[in-house]
Amino acid sequence: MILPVWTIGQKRAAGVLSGVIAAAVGIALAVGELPVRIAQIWESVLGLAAKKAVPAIVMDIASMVIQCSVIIGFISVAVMFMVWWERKVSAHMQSRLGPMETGGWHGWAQTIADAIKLLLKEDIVPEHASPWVHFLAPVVTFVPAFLCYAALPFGDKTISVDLDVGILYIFAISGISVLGIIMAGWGGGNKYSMLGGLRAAAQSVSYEIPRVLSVVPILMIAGSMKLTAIAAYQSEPVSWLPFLPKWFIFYPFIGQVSFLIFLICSVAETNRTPFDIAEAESELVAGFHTEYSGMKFSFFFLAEYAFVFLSSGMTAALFLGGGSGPLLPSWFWFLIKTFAVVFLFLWFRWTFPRMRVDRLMEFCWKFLLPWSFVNILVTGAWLILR
Amino acid sequence: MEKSVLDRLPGIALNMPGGKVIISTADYFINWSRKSSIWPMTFGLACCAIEMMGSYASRFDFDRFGVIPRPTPRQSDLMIIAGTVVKKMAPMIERLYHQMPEPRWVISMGACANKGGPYYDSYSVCKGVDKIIPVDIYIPGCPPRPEALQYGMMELMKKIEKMSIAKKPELPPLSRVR
Amino acid sequence: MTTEVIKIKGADLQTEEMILNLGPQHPSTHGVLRVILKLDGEVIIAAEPEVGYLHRGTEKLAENRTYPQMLVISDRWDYLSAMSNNLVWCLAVEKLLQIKPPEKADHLRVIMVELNRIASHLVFFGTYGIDIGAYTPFLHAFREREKILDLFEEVSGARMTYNYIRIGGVMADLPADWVGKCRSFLEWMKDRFPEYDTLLTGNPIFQDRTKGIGVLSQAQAITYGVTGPNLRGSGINFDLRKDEPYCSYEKFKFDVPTGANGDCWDRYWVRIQEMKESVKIVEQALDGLPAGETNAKVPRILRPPMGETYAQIEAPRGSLGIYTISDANDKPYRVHVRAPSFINLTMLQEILVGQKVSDVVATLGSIDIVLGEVDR
Amino acid sequence: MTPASLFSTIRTHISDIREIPAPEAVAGAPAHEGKPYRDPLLFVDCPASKWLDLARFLKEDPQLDFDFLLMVTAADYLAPAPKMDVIYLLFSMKHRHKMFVKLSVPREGASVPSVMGLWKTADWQEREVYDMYGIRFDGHLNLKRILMWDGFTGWPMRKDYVHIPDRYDD
Repeated sequence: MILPVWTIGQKRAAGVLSGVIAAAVGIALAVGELPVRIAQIWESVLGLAAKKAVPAIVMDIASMVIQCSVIIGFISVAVMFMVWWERKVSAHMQSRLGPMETGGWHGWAQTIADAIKLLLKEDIVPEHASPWVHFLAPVVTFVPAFLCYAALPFGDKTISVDLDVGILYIFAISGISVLGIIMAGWGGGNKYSMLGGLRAAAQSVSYEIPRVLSVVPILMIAGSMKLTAIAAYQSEPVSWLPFLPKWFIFYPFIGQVSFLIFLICSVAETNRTPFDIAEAESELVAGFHTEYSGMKFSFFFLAEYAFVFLSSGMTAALFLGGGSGPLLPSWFWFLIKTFAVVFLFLWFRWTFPRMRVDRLMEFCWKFLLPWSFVNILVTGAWLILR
Repeated sequence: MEKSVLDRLPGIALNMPGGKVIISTADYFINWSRKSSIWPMTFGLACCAIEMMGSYASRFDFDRFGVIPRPTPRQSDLMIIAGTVVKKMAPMIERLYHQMPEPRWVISMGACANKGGPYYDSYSVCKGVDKIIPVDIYIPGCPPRPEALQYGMMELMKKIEKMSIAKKPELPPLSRVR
Repeated sequence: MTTEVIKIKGADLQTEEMILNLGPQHPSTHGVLRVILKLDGEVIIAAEPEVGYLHRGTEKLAENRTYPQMLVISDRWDYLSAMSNNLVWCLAVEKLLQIKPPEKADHLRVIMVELNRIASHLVFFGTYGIDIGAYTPFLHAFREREKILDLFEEVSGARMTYNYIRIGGVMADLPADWVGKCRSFLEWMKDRFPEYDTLLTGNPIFQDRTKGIGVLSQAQAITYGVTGPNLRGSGINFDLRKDEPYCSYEKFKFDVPTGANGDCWDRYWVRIQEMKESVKIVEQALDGLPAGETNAKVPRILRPPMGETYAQIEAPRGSLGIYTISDANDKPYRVHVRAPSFINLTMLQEILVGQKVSDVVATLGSIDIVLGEVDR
Repeated sequence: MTPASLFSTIRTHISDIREIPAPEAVAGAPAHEGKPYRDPLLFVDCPASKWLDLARFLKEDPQLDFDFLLMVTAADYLAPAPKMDVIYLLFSMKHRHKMFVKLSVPREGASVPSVMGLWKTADWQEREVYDMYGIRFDGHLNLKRILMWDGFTGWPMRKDYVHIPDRYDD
């Protein structure tokens, strides 16, 4: 097999790509376990503050404010990157180039231009829309997306609020955003968006159950709902196979089934393509956000990508041993795994057609749900017999 | 309707000493963002629509300039009239134009949309879309090649670059002979 | 399988129907078609397509255009296959003039019409993928279509409105290396078909969305006068290229794909197989390309004798027919275009009853209409 | 079946239809026109009142079996005598033969029985003839304009149609 001769363009692109990867790995190594060190610095600051008799409540508020701003900053940058990344990945999958002109090399500033333009658009409230519902819908969709990141472990000790019921908290809060979609559907006063909203309600409610049930075996094995505990449980290598890390995905039957069900249901929760019947472009014009223009539309846009990042982050934390990995610091490993799963989401979107509403419900209730019960049964049996 | 910050900015900034600089830099960034992310509406009428689809496809990829077609008028800021404007369709086009949010532009693509094209003597064709909505860019050709459409988009970007928040953009006049 | 609406007997649940406009501007109506749907939840009770949003009155214009000028108007009926429109107009006028184009012109016409059929079915394949929700097939189909448009541009100078087939023959002979380029395109196209099968045809979600949806029985197809791939999808083997061979189609060996039970899947599958057949036809036509000049002798100012004629060909969307009455003037007295898309669309109001909203898009896409031809 | 035998079988059932002869060369016609041409098919003229049972016979008779209505259109004549022709082109899927039926109707207030019951394709084609020529089709379930907008007055395809320019025209 003769080695394919690369064109100049491919050589240049390969060079740039390897340069970017080398730079990223270099930064990661240089930074090392930075979040852990920051925690130590913060302890010393607290000690100093205690000497100066600064009331503890002020320090708590300060730490909370810093953590919130770091998370919100990181998420908006990640979402900006993911929007650009999706357009580039989908373009190259479709043998075309994607954004090239905006902001120099491969249009990196494309999402920034989109965001500024959307902020400056006229804000239209349709005449026969109910104004308050129309106004609140993007807020109710957008805020839960950011609340969930409080309990997401970005690495060994880099988690802002280490809840004992981390997983339950994330599932509960991410359930609220469906309410926003239904409000958007009804608030817009448009028949298409109402259809889209009702479809989103039915879909999210039914896919929430197998999603939660697919995580139950992990809780049974790891023994706790704390995400950091689960991550820690997955970090030591398997006893009889030293090089294989004890990630849940490698558990013979239980790991694969729950991973697949969780992945499918996460795609359904975020309304992405095999299940994007809520904003089905070819049937319902633009689904629930038909009547939204400018900034309110960008809220829906950001909420969708924030949920995609959240779901892939949870997949990485629960199944791929978030943060555990040789050599590189834990937060860097977590980002690599999360973006790998995000790539999977993008990949689904540009290859699969859309399922029909009732077939989609049937798939959930008659296929995913029974399999998640079987999975729990097998885990129980395995735990007893072990 | 109450004036937003952007509407009041020129008034305040201009009578400050360095006001001109603020306005021009604000103009630069606003126009740059509007220019590099124009979202047209998926709205094809006739044969020019196939050439428009061709320009979204792989060879003449419109996405290189940040142009993605949006299905609903609410989220689009450009309407490409690609095809023959028939009198039965004219009221719909007017309604769609008025549903689009404010900084909006119109490209009339093809001879039919410009002046009725090969159907100049037909009883049911509107002789030019500028009879019903203000048009910014006219693209000749029947159908114009995808490169022509993209050149028209470049012209629209030049027109957007010249806009300023200080003066209200005046709409091109409707051509009403009768 | 149409899902019947289960009415809860005796319940006082008051649900009234909703009128939904699949309006003139909609991403998947392939142009400016409006379907007024009466919905009960997601199930459709009644559907009434409304056309005329692209009616340019070409039949009235024909009455003050000379015969060669009508070619320009004919390009814009079914703007995805302009070669077929030119061909049917030229056949009608040649019948009136009682002249026969030379052997080579027939071969060139067959090559161009079949290449145009591939291009038109590629657009169907791409837009049908978008209707069902997969965006990537559209881009790949248009990549192949651009290669065909390059070939047409070399021959006729235009991408979509060719005027290549003229009354009495063709515009000009092939450029020098055109046959080589055409053969390389055919080779490229042959190994694209397995790629399409893996991308869309073999996709279980796609099959689930199209199998058993929008079933058109053979009796319905005949009473609705449906022709073309929609008719063959229902299992009736009727192809004008075989039944009434025009411009030397009888010389080429190709078979006519027919579906089994007339649902969206069969109509889609028939069109994909037709593309493969067209590749075969173009190859045979290229091999047997005779020498000789490409135009019959046609008078400068065309004045066909009195009379009327009906010429029809197998266009990509069905049997496209032209009925012309001439009164020995240089302008036709009356021209009527039997547009296959206009007639195939009539069946929509019966098939859609009982389906879901997402099936409307699948069924409408599978009928593959072009609004320029529906409204003329 | 050849046009002649076709005509004879129809004649036996429905008496008062007339075969339209093919046009011969007019004596004074200039030389280069050549012989007038018409498709070698059967052209039958039938009075509007008899059309429905002729149509039913053509469709149901096993020997003829015209189950496919290819085309419905009309033509407007002013010159020799002001009349309008409604033209039907029938085709048989089984026997693969074709036939034209012409109904000549007066230009004002003409009405023709609708064959929508026999061939469903006639639904839209008759609506188009009504929209363009103003010929009413009795028994049509949904006879309203199909190509022009509802508020349009006048019948565009008639030879004597005068177009009143409105705000969309130059």
